Amino acid sequence: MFPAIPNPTTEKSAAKFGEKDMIRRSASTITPPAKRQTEVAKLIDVSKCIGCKACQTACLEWNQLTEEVGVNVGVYDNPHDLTANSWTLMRYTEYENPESGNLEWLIRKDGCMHCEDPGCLKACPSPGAIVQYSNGIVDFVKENCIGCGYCVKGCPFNIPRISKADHKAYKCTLCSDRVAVGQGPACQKACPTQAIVFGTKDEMKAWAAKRIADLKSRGFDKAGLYDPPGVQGTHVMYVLHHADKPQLYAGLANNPRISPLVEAWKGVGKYAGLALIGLTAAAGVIHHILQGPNRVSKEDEENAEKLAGGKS
Amino acid sequence: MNIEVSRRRFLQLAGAGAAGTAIGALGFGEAEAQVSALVKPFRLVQTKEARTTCPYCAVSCGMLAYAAPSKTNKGKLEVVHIEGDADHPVNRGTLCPKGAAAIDYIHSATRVKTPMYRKPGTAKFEPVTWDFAMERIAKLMKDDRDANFVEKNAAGTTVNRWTTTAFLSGSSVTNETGWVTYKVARGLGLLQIENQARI
Amino acid sequence: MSSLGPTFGRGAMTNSWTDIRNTDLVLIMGGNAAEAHPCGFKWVTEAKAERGAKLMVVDPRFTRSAAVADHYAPIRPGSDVAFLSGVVNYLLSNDKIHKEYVRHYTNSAYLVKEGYAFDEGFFSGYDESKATYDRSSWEYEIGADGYAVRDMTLEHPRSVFQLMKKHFAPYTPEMVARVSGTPQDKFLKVCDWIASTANGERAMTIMYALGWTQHSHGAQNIRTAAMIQLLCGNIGIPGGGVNALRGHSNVQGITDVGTLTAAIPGYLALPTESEPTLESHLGKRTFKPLQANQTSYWQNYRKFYVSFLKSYFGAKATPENNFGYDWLPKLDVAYDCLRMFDLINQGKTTGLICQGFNPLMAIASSNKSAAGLAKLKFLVSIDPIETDTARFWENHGEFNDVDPAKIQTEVFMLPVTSFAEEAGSLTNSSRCISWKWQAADPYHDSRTDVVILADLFNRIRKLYETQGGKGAEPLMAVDWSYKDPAEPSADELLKELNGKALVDLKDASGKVTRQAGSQLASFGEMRDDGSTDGAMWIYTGVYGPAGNLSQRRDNADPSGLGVYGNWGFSWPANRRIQYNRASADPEGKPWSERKKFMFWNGERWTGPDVPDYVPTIPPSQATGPFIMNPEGVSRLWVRGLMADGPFPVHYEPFESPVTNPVYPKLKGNPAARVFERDRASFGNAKEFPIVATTYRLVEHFHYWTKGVHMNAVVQPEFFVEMSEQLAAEKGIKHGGWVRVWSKRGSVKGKAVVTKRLKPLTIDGKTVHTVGLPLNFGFIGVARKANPINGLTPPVGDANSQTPEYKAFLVNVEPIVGPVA
Amino acid sequence: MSAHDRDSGAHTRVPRYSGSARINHWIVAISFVLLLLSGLSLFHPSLFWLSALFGGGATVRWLHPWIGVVLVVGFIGLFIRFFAQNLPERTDWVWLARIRHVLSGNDEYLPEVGKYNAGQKFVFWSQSVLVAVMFVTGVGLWEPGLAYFESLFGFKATIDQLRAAALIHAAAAVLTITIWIVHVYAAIWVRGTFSAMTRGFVTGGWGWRHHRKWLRKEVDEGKVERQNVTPAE
Repeated sequence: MFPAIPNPTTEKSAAKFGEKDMIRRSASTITPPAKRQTEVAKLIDVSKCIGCKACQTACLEWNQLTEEVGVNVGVYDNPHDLTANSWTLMRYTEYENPESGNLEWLIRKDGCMHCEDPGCLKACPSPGAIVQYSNGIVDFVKENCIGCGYCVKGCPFNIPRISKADHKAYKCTLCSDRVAVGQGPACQKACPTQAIVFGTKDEMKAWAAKRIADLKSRGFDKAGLYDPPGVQGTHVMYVLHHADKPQLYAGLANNPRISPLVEAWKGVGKYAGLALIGLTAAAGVIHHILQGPNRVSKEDEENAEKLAGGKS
Repeated sequence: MNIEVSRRRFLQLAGAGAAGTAIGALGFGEAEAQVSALVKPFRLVQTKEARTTCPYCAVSCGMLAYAAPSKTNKGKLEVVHIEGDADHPVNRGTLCPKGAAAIDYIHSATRVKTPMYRKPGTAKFEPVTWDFAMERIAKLMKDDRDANFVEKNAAGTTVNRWTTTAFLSGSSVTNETGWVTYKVARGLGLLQIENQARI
Repeated sequence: MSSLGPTFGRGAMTNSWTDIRNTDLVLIMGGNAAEAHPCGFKWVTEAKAERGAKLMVVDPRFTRSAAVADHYAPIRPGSDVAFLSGVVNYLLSNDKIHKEYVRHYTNSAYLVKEGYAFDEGFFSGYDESKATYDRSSWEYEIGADGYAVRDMTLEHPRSVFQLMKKHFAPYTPEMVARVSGTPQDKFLKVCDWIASTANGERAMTIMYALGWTQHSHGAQNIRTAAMIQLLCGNIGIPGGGVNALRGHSNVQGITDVGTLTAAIPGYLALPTESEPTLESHLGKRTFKPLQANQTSYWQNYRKFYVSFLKSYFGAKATPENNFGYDWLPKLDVAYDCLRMFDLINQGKTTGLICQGFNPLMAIASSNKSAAGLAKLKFLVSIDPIETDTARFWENHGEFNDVDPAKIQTEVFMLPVTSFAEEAGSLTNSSRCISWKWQAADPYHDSRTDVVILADLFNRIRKLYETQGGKGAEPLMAVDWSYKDPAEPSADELLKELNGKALVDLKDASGKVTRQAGSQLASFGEMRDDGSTDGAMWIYTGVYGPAGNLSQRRDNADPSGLGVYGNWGFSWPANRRIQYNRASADPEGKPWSERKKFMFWNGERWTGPDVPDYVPTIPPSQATGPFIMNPEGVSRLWVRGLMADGPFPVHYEPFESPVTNPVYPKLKGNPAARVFERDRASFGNAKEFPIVATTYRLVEHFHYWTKGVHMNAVVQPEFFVEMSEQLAAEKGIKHGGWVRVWSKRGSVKGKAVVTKRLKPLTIDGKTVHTVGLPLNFGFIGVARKANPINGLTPPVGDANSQTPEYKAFLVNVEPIVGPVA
Repeated sequence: MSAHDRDSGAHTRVPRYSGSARINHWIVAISFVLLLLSGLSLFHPSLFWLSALFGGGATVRWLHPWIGVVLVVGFIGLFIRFFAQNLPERTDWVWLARIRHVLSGNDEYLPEVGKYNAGQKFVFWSQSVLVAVMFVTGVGLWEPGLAYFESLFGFKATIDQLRAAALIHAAAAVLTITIWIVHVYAAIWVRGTFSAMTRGFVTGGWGWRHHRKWLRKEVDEGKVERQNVTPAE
């Protein structure tokens, strides 16, 4: 059993991280702190998950979110997608394993992965609306959010959602308010089977290794850790029985990276675009300097008058 | 970032005292005034913690309930958050989707707030006083008991039973409530007493 | 519970939640622990992760328990006895049993008396006209010494062991496949894994719940499982046991307290009218040992009974008036909930009080219940939330189509405090009593149950005092001398349950062992002369001289075996694993180092737990580990203790798609509880070819959480689960609307078409199963639905009277959904 | 009238755009500039300060799409008005082949041009396409708007489509701005052009020099007005 994090205190205590620990800030250039905090991570062991949705209700409860009562559409996934109020969601996949002939019910808790290289932050045009702390938490700052939705497109996992009520972007905060006082996220605390554990990223990797060894002993040869290098690793990681096929798990990205489209848009595109605009304008100026204005001459007017005169 | 991972061994008799202590002494005003620039302030600061038990299944998970003065029910403490008790040996701080949402049970839209009475043949409940409700129920029960109580059966054996009123007892009430229920129901001579154990 | 008692002596979860971590193999069958008890299920995942334990799930549906299992085997609802009997046959015919355990700790060596017989599915003594058995032939042969005769070689043809071999022989893997639809390879894998624990080295735990109890032969399902565990030697050892995962947070405690028709707290019996005197009642129950040197703990029945009467009637209970025995109501018949609702439906019961109970939803055949409720004179609902029952008279369109004007019932809804607004103790499924503290003030005008019931009781007594009336004497005799009669405190009440010395208690030498007024430390101190009280002997010790032990919160676990001996208080006597003497061999040595638990250290029994045994009895006395039973051993063959037979038999559900393939003459459990009036309400396989089973979802708790917003969010609406094959056959679309109907009622909902349900081949014929979650109704914030028990049949188990919710027949069709 | 007109001694003027066409054009033009400013503020962090012109990023977020809608509606008006005159002709290819002379201002080496030359037609058609593209992709980026269009047309955009939309919207924006610069510059460089969109008239000489075929047609239709007096501005 992964040791339980002690119960919270109701005494006031200093936050363990804050503004000074910011390493990235959207649409801003900042100087990161000299020393990074120990990186934290949440490990989701899909092989231990019973799909009970305790993480979902714990998330709603702690974050005081009110989600709508929906309908059943023939599946267990409710709500049907992440929303501005549902920051985490169980996604269920029925998979008939062709090798073993067994049915497998793959249940993945979806939510923000807290990427080391966050696409949302990269896409965000609003200074300080998205921040990344040196412990790895990527958080949205409501006050600075303009609700443009670029983070949604920037995210390689399609996680943020824009609220219809206040037009701000929302996603899992990794319960930054809990982590700041030494607690784990609400979902982690609730998870009945410890399919979600929380600690330093190194601890989580070591714990995952133990889980993977157990899965391999049960015939899941391809069991492994999902900590995708395409986004330089994540602070929410999965243990998967079929780490070679992440897409089995309700379309988890096989090799997530910030979409080349987004990279093009927010990387080279920005500069190329501005350059093209600038060059065009410059060309006009140069052309004007070299060529001078294209004036209508007296003869032109006379010819016109003549033409008009001849006809009228 | 320092996560204390050692398991805390808890002292016996460590629950909080009874509810209803002076609310002002808890200093909520200060907590509300505190505004943090980026990371939200921890919302359990200066709430009152009590160790309770989940009302749902028979794992009977240990819960921590945090209470603060109610905004809608003036002068009363109400639960503002519930999470698992990490010291509890069975659930170790975890809760299932029901336990983790138990606060919505307390504040359920269908929670009964005041005694309600439905007159025969009418189509609605109306609020009544406790006194009216209890007096009326006592009267209805006494009338039925007087009419149907059997002191001796046909064979002349003393049987002291009342078989025309039934009592379905809850299985999520405390043992102490169960005992009072037993005493009252059996004391009246009821035989039709059941709980959820059978179903 | 009515099967574990006859087998082991006590009817409760044998081991504890935390003990599950010690197991090597888990069988989840007749339950769905991951969904119904997620936080207890954690210990299964823990055993898997830390010990390499394997998990097997046998279920009609591929559940969320199956999602994390190492092996899943499908089964047809209602065929569990056949499956488990197949396992028994496998163990016996392949000689894969824990021989020494079976020889010494079970009644395998006992000889059954001449006259006992089993033929074509019927045991000797069946009376078809009464649909009951005369159980007199189901007894041991008694020797000249007054003890039961044994053959320790187990060779005697009338030994339980030989009878058992013969009895289970028909249940071959082929037969199991025919009856249960389980493919042979999947079945044999289960057998093989179970057999791997039939030694002292490895342990298996069985976790079950209502998937086994809610059948017309529910108790026999559990009996068969208990037999498997005994054959493997898995009772009384860490990581073993037959673990009944109970439903409500205090259903164990409330069962202990005995708010049941025929109970007195602590599993004592309410007298029947055939027991006119205290002696006539006690005489039948003070069991003498059936073997030399046996504990036969029920010999102390009278001490517990008298102590109860002293608590109940207080000073008014005297030796002269038989401690008030006459005042107790006497049963003419047991009024279980099916009978209760039959009487309500007949208009014979005129008043109903529901305390945290929603019978319109919970009792089988809701239409019958609804018609009954409308005949009541008054209905009182004492519940924190509104129930469908409390609003049964209200029109909710197609979901509750009634005319309020025609319903003359007076209805009261009394607001009661929620769990967080009161203090007191609860007993979890593994018998551990722990205290909860009040967290908040009562919500609005709500009051605690105790205040409401005390108020009611005091008012009624006052009416009798002032106006007089029938039966006033027994009513006034009940002791109510609480400090505040209007509000007895939880502390006072738990003390009353525990019991105290009423006079100075002295030992044989005359030394005072317990002063008058002092709380009792153990039920061993109880006396039958009225010098002690104590409302519930099994809880004695929880509030002894050392204080309220249910408040203990020391979670130290020095043995590392998940015992937690100083957390709360586990009845009886703070024992965490029942029958734990069986964790050692007859010489008192652990069966193996790996399974070391309780053992004889040369002077006494010791180990991490409290011995479930007299700690000073040496192994040489051959006192059996099952101290409640007069045999001292557990029972593979339960004598006359069960209504439908001493051995399990495969009975088809009352509504079944096939004729019983094992015993074609049997039509359902011959001793099951059916009211004659209800016989017409059973459907046949021609009209209703599809098997249905009901269950709860992990997102909901029974009928409570449909009123809980967050739970309604994560599972908002009733649905019907079915296989892709059935959907294709019926032209049902994934997510489309369907109607499901039985002979008794009809419901509609969305179709969840899934690979997790597969048609099975039963006796050569394709049988489909649909799954119906039960958590929805017409009151609450989740989407409205018809009560699912509108479909279920009014038939009860022969022993527990539990209705058959888990296997019945329906038909299904696609429909056009309501415009919404 | 500009100094240039006076210098050239124009005595004829030709109506080029009606009042409604000019209003239409300026609605589009103003929308365009607002879109450009608001769009650029979200395009690159170094331009985020532009959002202050609108009252902050959040305002930009909701305002930009609505301005876009205004532009699209306006542009449709322009399109309907002008598309017939922007249909390609054979002479356009000659004009394009002689683009060197165009850039040098040697109009005399160019074929006679109708109301629009090939360059103007290029601007017209490319902006028409780009406006359409910007609109469709813009809807993809428009949070509340997207949901409306999705329910209107009964589809659900995938996240990859939305990502592509973001890229295409940005790329199209760059192109449209570039072409807009060409358009504005051409109006500046070719003196005498502005009055077409301000007062609605050009001088006959302007027509003779740049759009002689059009001028001939206007003359034939008797639309050319004589001006005997030098305007007094």
